[in-house]
Amino acid sequence: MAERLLDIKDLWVAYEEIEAVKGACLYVEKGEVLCIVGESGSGKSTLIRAITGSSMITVKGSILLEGEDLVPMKKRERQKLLGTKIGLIQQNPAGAFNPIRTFDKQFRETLKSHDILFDNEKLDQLFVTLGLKDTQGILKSRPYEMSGGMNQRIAIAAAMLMDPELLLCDEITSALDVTTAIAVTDELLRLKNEKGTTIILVTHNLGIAANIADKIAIMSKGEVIEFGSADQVLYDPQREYTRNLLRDVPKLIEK
Amino acid sequence: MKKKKRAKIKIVIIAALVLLLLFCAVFAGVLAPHDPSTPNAAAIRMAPCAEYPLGTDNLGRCVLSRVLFGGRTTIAATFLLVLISFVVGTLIGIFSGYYGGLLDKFLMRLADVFLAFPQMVVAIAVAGILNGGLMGAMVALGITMWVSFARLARSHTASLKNEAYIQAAAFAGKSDLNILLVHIFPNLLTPVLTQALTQIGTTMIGLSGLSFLGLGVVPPTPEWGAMIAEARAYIQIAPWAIMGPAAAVIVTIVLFNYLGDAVMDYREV
Amino acid sequence: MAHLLEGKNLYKTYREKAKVTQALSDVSFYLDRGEILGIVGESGSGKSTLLKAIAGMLKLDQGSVLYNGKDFTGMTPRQTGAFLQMIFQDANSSFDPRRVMKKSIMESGRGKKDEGRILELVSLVGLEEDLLSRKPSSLSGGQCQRMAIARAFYSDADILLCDEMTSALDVTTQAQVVELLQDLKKDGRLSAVFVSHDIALVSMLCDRIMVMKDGTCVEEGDTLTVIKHPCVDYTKELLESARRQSIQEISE
Amino acid sequence: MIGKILKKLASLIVILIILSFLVFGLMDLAPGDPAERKLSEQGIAISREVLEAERAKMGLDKPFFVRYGEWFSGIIRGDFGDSYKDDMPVGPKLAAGLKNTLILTVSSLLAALVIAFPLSVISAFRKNGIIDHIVRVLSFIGNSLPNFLISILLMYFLCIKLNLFPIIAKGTVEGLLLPVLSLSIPMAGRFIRQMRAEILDQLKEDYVSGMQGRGVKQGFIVMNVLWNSLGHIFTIIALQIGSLMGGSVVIETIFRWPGIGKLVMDSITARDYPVILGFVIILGVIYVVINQLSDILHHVLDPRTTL
Repeated sequence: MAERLLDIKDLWVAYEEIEAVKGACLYVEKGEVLCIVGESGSGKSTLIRAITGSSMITVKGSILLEGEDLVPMKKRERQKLLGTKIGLIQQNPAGAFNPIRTFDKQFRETLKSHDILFDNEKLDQLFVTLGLKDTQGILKSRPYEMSGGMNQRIAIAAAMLMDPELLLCDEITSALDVTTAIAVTDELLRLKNEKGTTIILVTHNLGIAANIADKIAIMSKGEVIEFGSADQVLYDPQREYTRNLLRDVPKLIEK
Repeated sequence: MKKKKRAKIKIVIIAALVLLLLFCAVFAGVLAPHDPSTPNAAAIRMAPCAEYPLGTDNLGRCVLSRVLFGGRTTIAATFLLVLISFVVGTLIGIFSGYYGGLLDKFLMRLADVFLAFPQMVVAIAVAGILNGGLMGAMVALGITMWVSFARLARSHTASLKNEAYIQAAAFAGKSDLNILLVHIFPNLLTPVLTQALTQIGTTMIGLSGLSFLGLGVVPPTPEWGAMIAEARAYIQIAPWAIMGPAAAVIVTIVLFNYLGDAVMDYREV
Repeated sequence: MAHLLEGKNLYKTYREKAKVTQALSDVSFYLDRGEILGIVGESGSGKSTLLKAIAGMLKLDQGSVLYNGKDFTGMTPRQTGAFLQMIFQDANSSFDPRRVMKKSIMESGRGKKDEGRILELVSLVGLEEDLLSRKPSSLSGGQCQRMAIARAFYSDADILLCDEMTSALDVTTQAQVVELLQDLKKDGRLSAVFVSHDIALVSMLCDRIMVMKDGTCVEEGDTLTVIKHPCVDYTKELLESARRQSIQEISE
Repeated sequence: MIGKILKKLASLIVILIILSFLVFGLMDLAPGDPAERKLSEQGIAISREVLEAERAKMGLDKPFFVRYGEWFSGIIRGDFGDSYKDDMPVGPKLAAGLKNTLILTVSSLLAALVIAFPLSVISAFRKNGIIDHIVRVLSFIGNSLPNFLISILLMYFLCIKLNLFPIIAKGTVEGLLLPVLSLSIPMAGRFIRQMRAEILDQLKEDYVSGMQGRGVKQGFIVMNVLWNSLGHIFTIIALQIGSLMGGSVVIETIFRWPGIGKLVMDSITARDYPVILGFVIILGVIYVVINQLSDILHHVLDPRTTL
């Protein structure tokens, strides 16, 4: 049984009185892509927030990252993990960076926060793998000057800056056009294959999950309805909710 | 939901206090123990006692009665001024926000000119030159106050105009006027009314400030600013003559500002 | 016999300070009664601009639009509302937040006050009567979108212009609304222009498709022919992306 | 960029012209005849001929637009005409007054900023902490007190009860403290409320959670948030300068600080309109220039804002 990079056991997450995640159990193995699929309000994004930590939520249960439980961790300890062990990419492509300051300054800030030297050569190589040309040109410009697709790719570069083992992607394709979304998911696949990065992708789009996932978890109203390998969930779903979901996804009529 | 309830209770309490205040101002005639303006040579600068709960001023007049009647002048003038500015400003703002184009540009340039003046500087100059007592002071403050309502109404109307339900009303064949009255105005009321609430405090500061400078209410009419100015000369001998109206100003402004804050918190929660 | 709705060589440019964007250049289309025309394209392709131009929400630089052969170019929504209605992406905000649903629907009757007709339409779109006395905030996105359809039918409009109408809904609700549209089309009560970025959705619902890119119509034709034999690379790319995300029919 | 600034300057000049026209028109609305008042003030017997001569000397007999033209062209050359009271040129008086007013207002502004900026940063970043509650209550009260009231309360408690300071300022540094306090306390209250709200808005932006997601240190995040808020903070300061100017008139009168405010109050009682007009124009110009500067600064900081 491959080693579990992240193991979530009986996780309960609440915003003040509202229970957003109820007893979630799921895990992802090293080098795998786990897609968490659910409608808005299903608690999928709250799960990501529980992993990265936030003052707005109260968390019960355990989240083991290579055996180390994140839930009881203090803010300072967890801050060290973010960026180095866990990379985060958010839905708003222009949300990763301060829109009016240059990428160069902000990349340096991220590295300085973890006492890592700014290595132009390594960054250039990372940009190339993500299909970003003219690294220096990008570094000198500001996020508000860039398109959604470009910003999202640079956000992925920022998340991969310190080679995290786990990459958390929270609805990173829903603000993009269909063709750009597929291109961005292809880049995630390349990261998985070339760097062995483990990826958790949260999305409402079952099609994106079908295209990239090794494991799929279906969430609804805070509960993990179904969790298994992609083939098992897509072709032999156990639960009524999953079957309805598969039936309702628009299908290209070709005959 | 708990926050929403707590915010609502806060509003109810403060609103009650404000009503109490308005009650005292409106029924000043009944509540005041003495006539506010007849001097009483026998009781000049008397310390607070049973007969004169807040003592007497330089001319032996009962400070409490003058504070109550003064309240009526200040609050009435403030409400009237805020109401007029609110109506004028909001109407102009709505029309210029809805129709846009030349009208909008002209009005907003006009607003820029009026806003180019610091409000108090204009008020002092206008009140000074017009020398029209309370009316002059109200005109002076009113000149620049309508602009803040106009700008708020304009920005809200401009954003409301693009809402889907306004387009839907157009598709239903509704006239501009109908859309303005039925759809835009009701949805615009709450933000603009909240602004009016916060404006009351600032207006009171402005009015009492002008009266203090002798540019608003002229003695002997009772008004807090003027009373404080009058009593300033003999502050060492009869401090109560100042502390009475001063407390009234602070309490009133704090209450109205707090009501404004409470309404804003309620809307944000 | 003239088409129910037709557009001839439509042009529209946006001038924003220095930037001039060519939103529509030489776009033509037609729609016949009882038919749904699908317009698919990515953001910035001009599909929404085309819809707004037809509805009279923005002025065309050039070209003409005809209803039953009669030219209605330059009409404002107040006039076009007599024969066509727009269904918006954000369903909840297409109803006045302060008014109950019944009043909003009644408003689109142009003076007609027919309580019975409203009840009939509400059940036609599969909703309960008591929703009529509620405000939009207490209805779901799907329910609001069905009410929007009821409102459009109450105004006796011939044509529905749907602007990404199901994109904001979750998958299950979207499927139910699409099913409703398919039923209405079967009864011959619906002629619509359906704009969407999801080519799979358009393939399920529309008789004919127009593929738009950068303000021009790059390909147009019957849905099945365009999907099976796309001639333009861009259409192929769209179809390839859709296939990459498709879910095969699972055996029941 | 230069083009934009020139456009800004053009609109500035247009505003000032309209401004001066309105203010000059105001003078005509004023009741009473300035010539008559001046003569009676100087104790000269008023007969028809003397009055006519005086009106001609003061140029009051010319049509309105001509007088406005002369007055406006004078202002551009820095000549604000002659005082109705003593025929002396108004310019130098206003200039002297302005110098003292600037000392008072600039020091009050700095005092207010020194109090308000750190407190609003702390209370924004430590939202709902103890400091935040205290700061919110204090700034609320500060914001609700007219400055003439604060000055009297300060004077009563500090001068009379504890007699730490002289009551009459007389332009000395020691005398400056009370007036500055009276002006800066309400202004600090308003600054704190608005700056705190602005910083809290910035904290809600996506980039803050984006940076936290990369483990960026709190110090960098604070710096980024402040950098983005700076643009709006300049606007907040520029707008507050308007009420600062108004307040300085009141405070100068109370503490007899020889500024332009006190000068204008004396000239109001003496119906000396050229001084009043000069006062409004000078402060109007300063205020408009400051606001245009803050817009340009805001654009430089955040190029997305339209100039």
